[in-house]
Amino acid sequence: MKKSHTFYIGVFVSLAYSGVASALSFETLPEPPMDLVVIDTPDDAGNSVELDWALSGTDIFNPLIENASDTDPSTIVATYSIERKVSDANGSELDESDLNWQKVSEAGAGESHWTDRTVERGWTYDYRICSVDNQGDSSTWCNGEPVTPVMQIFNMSKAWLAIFMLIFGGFIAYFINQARAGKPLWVRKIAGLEAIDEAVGRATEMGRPVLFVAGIQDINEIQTLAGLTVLSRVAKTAAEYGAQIEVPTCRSLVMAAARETVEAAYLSAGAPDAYQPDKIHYLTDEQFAFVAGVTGYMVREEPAACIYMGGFYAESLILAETGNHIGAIQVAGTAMPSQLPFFVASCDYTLIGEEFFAASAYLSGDPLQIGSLKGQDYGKFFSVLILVIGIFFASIISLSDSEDGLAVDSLNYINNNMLGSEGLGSFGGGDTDIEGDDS
Amino acid sequence: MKRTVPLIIAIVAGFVLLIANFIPFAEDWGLTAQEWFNILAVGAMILGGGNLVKLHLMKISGQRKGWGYSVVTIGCFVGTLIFGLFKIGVHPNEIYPNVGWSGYYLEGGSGLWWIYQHMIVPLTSMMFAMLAFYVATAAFRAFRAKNTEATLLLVTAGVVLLGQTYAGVWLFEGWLPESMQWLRFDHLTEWVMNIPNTGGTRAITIGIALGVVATSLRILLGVDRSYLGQD
Amino acid sequence: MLLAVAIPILAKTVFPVNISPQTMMVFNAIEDLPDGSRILLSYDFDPASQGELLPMAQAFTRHCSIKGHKQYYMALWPLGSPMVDLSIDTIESEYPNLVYGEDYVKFDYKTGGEAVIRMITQDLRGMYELDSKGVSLDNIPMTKNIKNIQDMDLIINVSAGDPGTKQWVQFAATPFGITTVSGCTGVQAPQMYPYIPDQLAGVLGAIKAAAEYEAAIDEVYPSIASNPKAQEAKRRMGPQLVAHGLMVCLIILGNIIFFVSRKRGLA
Amino acid sequence: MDKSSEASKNSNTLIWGIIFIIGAIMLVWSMSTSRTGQVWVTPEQHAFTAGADGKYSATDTPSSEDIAWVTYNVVPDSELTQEVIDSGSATLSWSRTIGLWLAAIFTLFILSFLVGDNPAYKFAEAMVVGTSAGYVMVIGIWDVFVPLLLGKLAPGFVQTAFLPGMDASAGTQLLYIIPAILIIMLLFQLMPSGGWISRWPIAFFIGITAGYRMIGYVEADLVAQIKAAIVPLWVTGENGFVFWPSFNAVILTVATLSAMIYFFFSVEHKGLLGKTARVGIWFLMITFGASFGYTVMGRIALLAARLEFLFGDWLHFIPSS
Repeated sequence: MKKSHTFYIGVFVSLAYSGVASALSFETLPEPPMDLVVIDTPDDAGNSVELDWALSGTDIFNPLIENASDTDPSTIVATYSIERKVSDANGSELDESDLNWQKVSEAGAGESHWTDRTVERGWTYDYRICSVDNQGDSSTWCNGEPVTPVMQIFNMSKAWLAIFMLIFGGFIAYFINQARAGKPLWVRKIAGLEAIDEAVGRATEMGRPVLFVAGIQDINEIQTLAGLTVLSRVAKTAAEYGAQIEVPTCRSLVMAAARETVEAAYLSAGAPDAYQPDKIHYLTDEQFAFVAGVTGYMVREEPAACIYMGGFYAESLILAETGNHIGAIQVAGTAMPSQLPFFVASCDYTLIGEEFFAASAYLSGDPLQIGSLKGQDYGKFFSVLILVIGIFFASIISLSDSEDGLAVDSLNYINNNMLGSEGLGSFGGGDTDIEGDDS
Repeated sequence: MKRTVPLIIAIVAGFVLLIANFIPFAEDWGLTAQEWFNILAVGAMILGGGNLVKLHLMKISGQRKGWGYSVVTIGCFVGTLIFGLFKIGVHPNEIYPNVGWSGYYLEGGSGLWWIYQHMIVPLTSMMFAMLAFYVATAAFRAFRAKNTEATLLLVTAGVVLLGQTYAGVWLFEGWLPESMQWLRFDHLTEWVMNIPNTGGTRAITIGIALGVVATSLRILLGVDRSYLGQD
Repeated sequence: MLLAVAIPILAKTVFPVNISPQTMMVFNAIEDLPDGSRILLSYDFDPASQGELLPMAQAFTRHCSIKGHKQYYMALWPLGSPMVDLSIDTIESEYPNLVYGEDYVKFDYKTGGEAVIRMITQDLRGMYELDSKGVSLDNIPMTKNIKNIQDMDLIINVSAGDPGTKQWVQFAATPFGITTVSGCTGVQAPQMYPYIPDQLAGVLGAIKAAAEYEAAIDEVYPSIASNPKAQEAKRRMGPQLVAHGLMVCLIILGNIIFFVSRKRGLA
Repeated sequence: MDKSSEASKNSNTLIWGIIFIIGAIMLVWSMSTSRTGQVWVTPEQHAFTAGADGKYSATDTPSSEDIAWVTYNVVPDSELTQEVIDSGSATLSWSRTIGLWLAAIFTLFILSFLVGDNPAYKFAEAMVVGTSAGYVMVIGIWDVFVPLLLGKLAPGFVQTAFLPGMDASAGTQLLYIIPAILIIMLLFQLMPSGGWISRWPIAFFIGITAGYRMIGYVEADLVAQIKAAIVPLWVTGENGFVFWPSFNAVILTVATLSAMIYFFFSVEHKGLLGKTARVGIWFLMITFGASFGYTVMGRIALLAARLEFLFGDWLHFIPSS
């Protein structure tokens, strides 16, 4: 309150001053901006400085002016000119020019903030600002206090982000450790896996082959690896039933890995002789050429079951459509959000996103995969918890229409400190008012 | 040496970037590492070109099926490279007309521009546009309301499809009372996008984010070493 | 499908456009900035997606030019650079009063994707020492005082995939609070909605939103309505209408056949 | 089965035959009435004269010592009248006309895939792969390799040869030898036996990616998303409780929470949890439906743009864009 009071007086005085000045001389000058506050930006490496000022009395964007149209048009502020000089260079050699006032920026009328990102850490700077009207006349200067940008040890505004990283990372690391130590971790059965068995079974009955596509990504992609894990299950079932399996791949490395996988599966099913390596073959790297090859095979051989597990792009649609055309049972799994709709609409069963990874973890029993899955689950649980607490407080506040109290403090802390950028701060501090977000 | 050094490189590089976010002192290290990363990405591009040539040369030398197309591919690759790298048909930069190689490699009328304009643009864009036809055939043959889930999906898709065009407005013009205007397909589409879609996508987004945290962490902790290869 | 798209193109049918609130959010994000604000336009798409995105990108360029905003162009896709050139051509031919280096500038393509975004949020010169004409950033009036893109008032991203809007949200909009709007392909658009309104100030989804955006500009700046090039997306809504109708009919027809044949199969 | 597929193949061929005949008639008709598929250009003179300070400036009256060249601008359809042609100011550009025809033919090659996989399509595809790989490499070298790496290691050379505007005063920056070495190591992957050497740069790549992705996803997709999802379920306006925004807030929250519960794998989906997960999958389906509609819209827009190219720029049925 006090600040704006003095500000009014300031405006008044400067208005009076400019009136006198314009009466005395022929030149009409804009009024200067006021209260230049210069601070070192908190939580940074000491490479920026924040400047704030109060708008000039002849700036038509100044909300304190009641009648903007009454302002003398020749004094209307067009821009603010900001100058800077170095008063202490911390021992470094300087150009002569840096020691004198130099224009560093220009802010438009109505702007009252600027961040100088061109400062050197540890040097001391002086700033001043003036307003300039459309004729190029400038007002008197408004000086700020000298400032020395310094580096902080830790970026406190990100303290909660660091805590969240530790929490989420901690869950995952803990469960990976548990799984590696041999602790059995329970994961629910994935419904889609039964559909795969069923599909392979039907193919056996009909005496037709099973087609398996592990996506079009390379071997280093996590979706391809998950696809290969599912392939191992498919191959094992096929070996047990005596069904024929066909695996075209889009990358040569995926072919090599798929051969190993299938061979191992046939071995464990006790049918190593039934394994035919040339049924697993590399077609081409090119997306559409690959699809042309696969769909050509589908139309010719009419496999009874088509299983797509991996990272797919636009070709998902073509594959699923052709499979549907030949009347095959189709099961798909991918984590590509944009391709899921097409699989869901045209396949008999689809493993959606994480479900696909969960299926792979479930099948492989690999401690890394199961541990991560479990850790992610706890991360999700934690997120839901914060979400529910936040929504609870937000609803309480709007239900009781209260403006302070425990609920408001809690919600403010969650929103501004934990999920915002105000650092650890103090609970109940600050008086930011909240508004309901209706989205 | 073959496995330990890369493992250390990956872990150190990852942690430098992590702490650069929280400790201002390390910011500069993070920037340097990223600059190298961006430069290295060019290496990956060159490697991609090299791999392409290698693959197709092998195909040609083995006279494997379709090797003729590999000749076309390599011919186009080398041709583009020559036109582009030697800036054939490019005039100097107007600010520095005395420096012959200062011009823009894609200047209108130059060799690379010709290849871009008359080969790359029509070929790549038509290839993608073909998907419109598959969408149409799939609509007729594959998208079936087999169960509740698929029905829900198809109904939403239909509403959104119509709501995206004037049809969504036109179908309801004239007979729908003012109080029922929210039923108009374009309004319904907006609601679907803003409410159920936002909620569903948000859940997927959070899930994927946790998945990325898990994968990244496994690399940073050195437990996932699949990128180091088998031997 | 071919005919459904071809006939309306040849017939040149144009349908009225209703502007949705979502499009207005994007429009206002640009409109409400004071004239001469600094805007970073990153065109992260290629010719393969230009059917969906080019009308939108051109509309962004025209809107920024009318408003006299300072436009900083860049591209994170190797084939995105020529897309920026198309916008520069538009500025040169339709807004000859704008001066290169004072009102608009173009940066070259750089490799690294999201790492480039991260880099320029800290240090623009670490990536772009020179503009695309080979002039040092220190000698260009509009870049002289720019340290990094935190100095920008708005980021406009036209995106067809990765790197694209998601990466701009993750590495520029969220950590540094730079206001960002996006125009993206139909495939991506639904995935961007959770970011609205805090992380993204608005999103234009494919050609429909582009048509609405064109209409919004027309309404406020009627002078542009006579420019046929500024009406491209609206014109495309004709084929779009017929094709969407056809799609819905095909789905319904397919399902009728499906149910009829299933009933017969059961009986 | 064979018979029906053969029949459908025959009818397909018939349909395509008709389309091609119609297309050919339209083409002939169009060529006879207008300048279909022709590109006309006007020359533009550029000349630069050296000033006393060694800087060049554009001049309209070039002398023999000046640097000069000619570029050509395309004449738009609307300005291409008989008078312009007769006056000789516009000339037919053969390279651009051939280019336009090639572009149109390549477009049709790709379109021919609708009939089935065929040599024309395969040829076009082989070209796409070659030219785009070449193009990407050219761009990478001129836009990144030269200014960011070569420019740091050999600034003097780069400045005189390619980028006169560059500041070479800092001299060679030896630190950049490290990324240069990493690139060379990466290229060892092309060798049959040196593959392990490329693991160093790949490890660097993977480590950096893991580092920044982790932060980016936690900050933008986890923390900020949770924040965005916190909305009051009870929305009040000026006159107290308002129904629709509250309803929307409830639906939004239910959608988010139930879909998240669907992705819980540590608990069996039974009882209340099972029902919630079921609601979750419904919301996911609506999400996918919306995504489906948007994707279809995008795909059709792509086709419309290509047909506009064929009908406009090439055949001149409609004003070219």
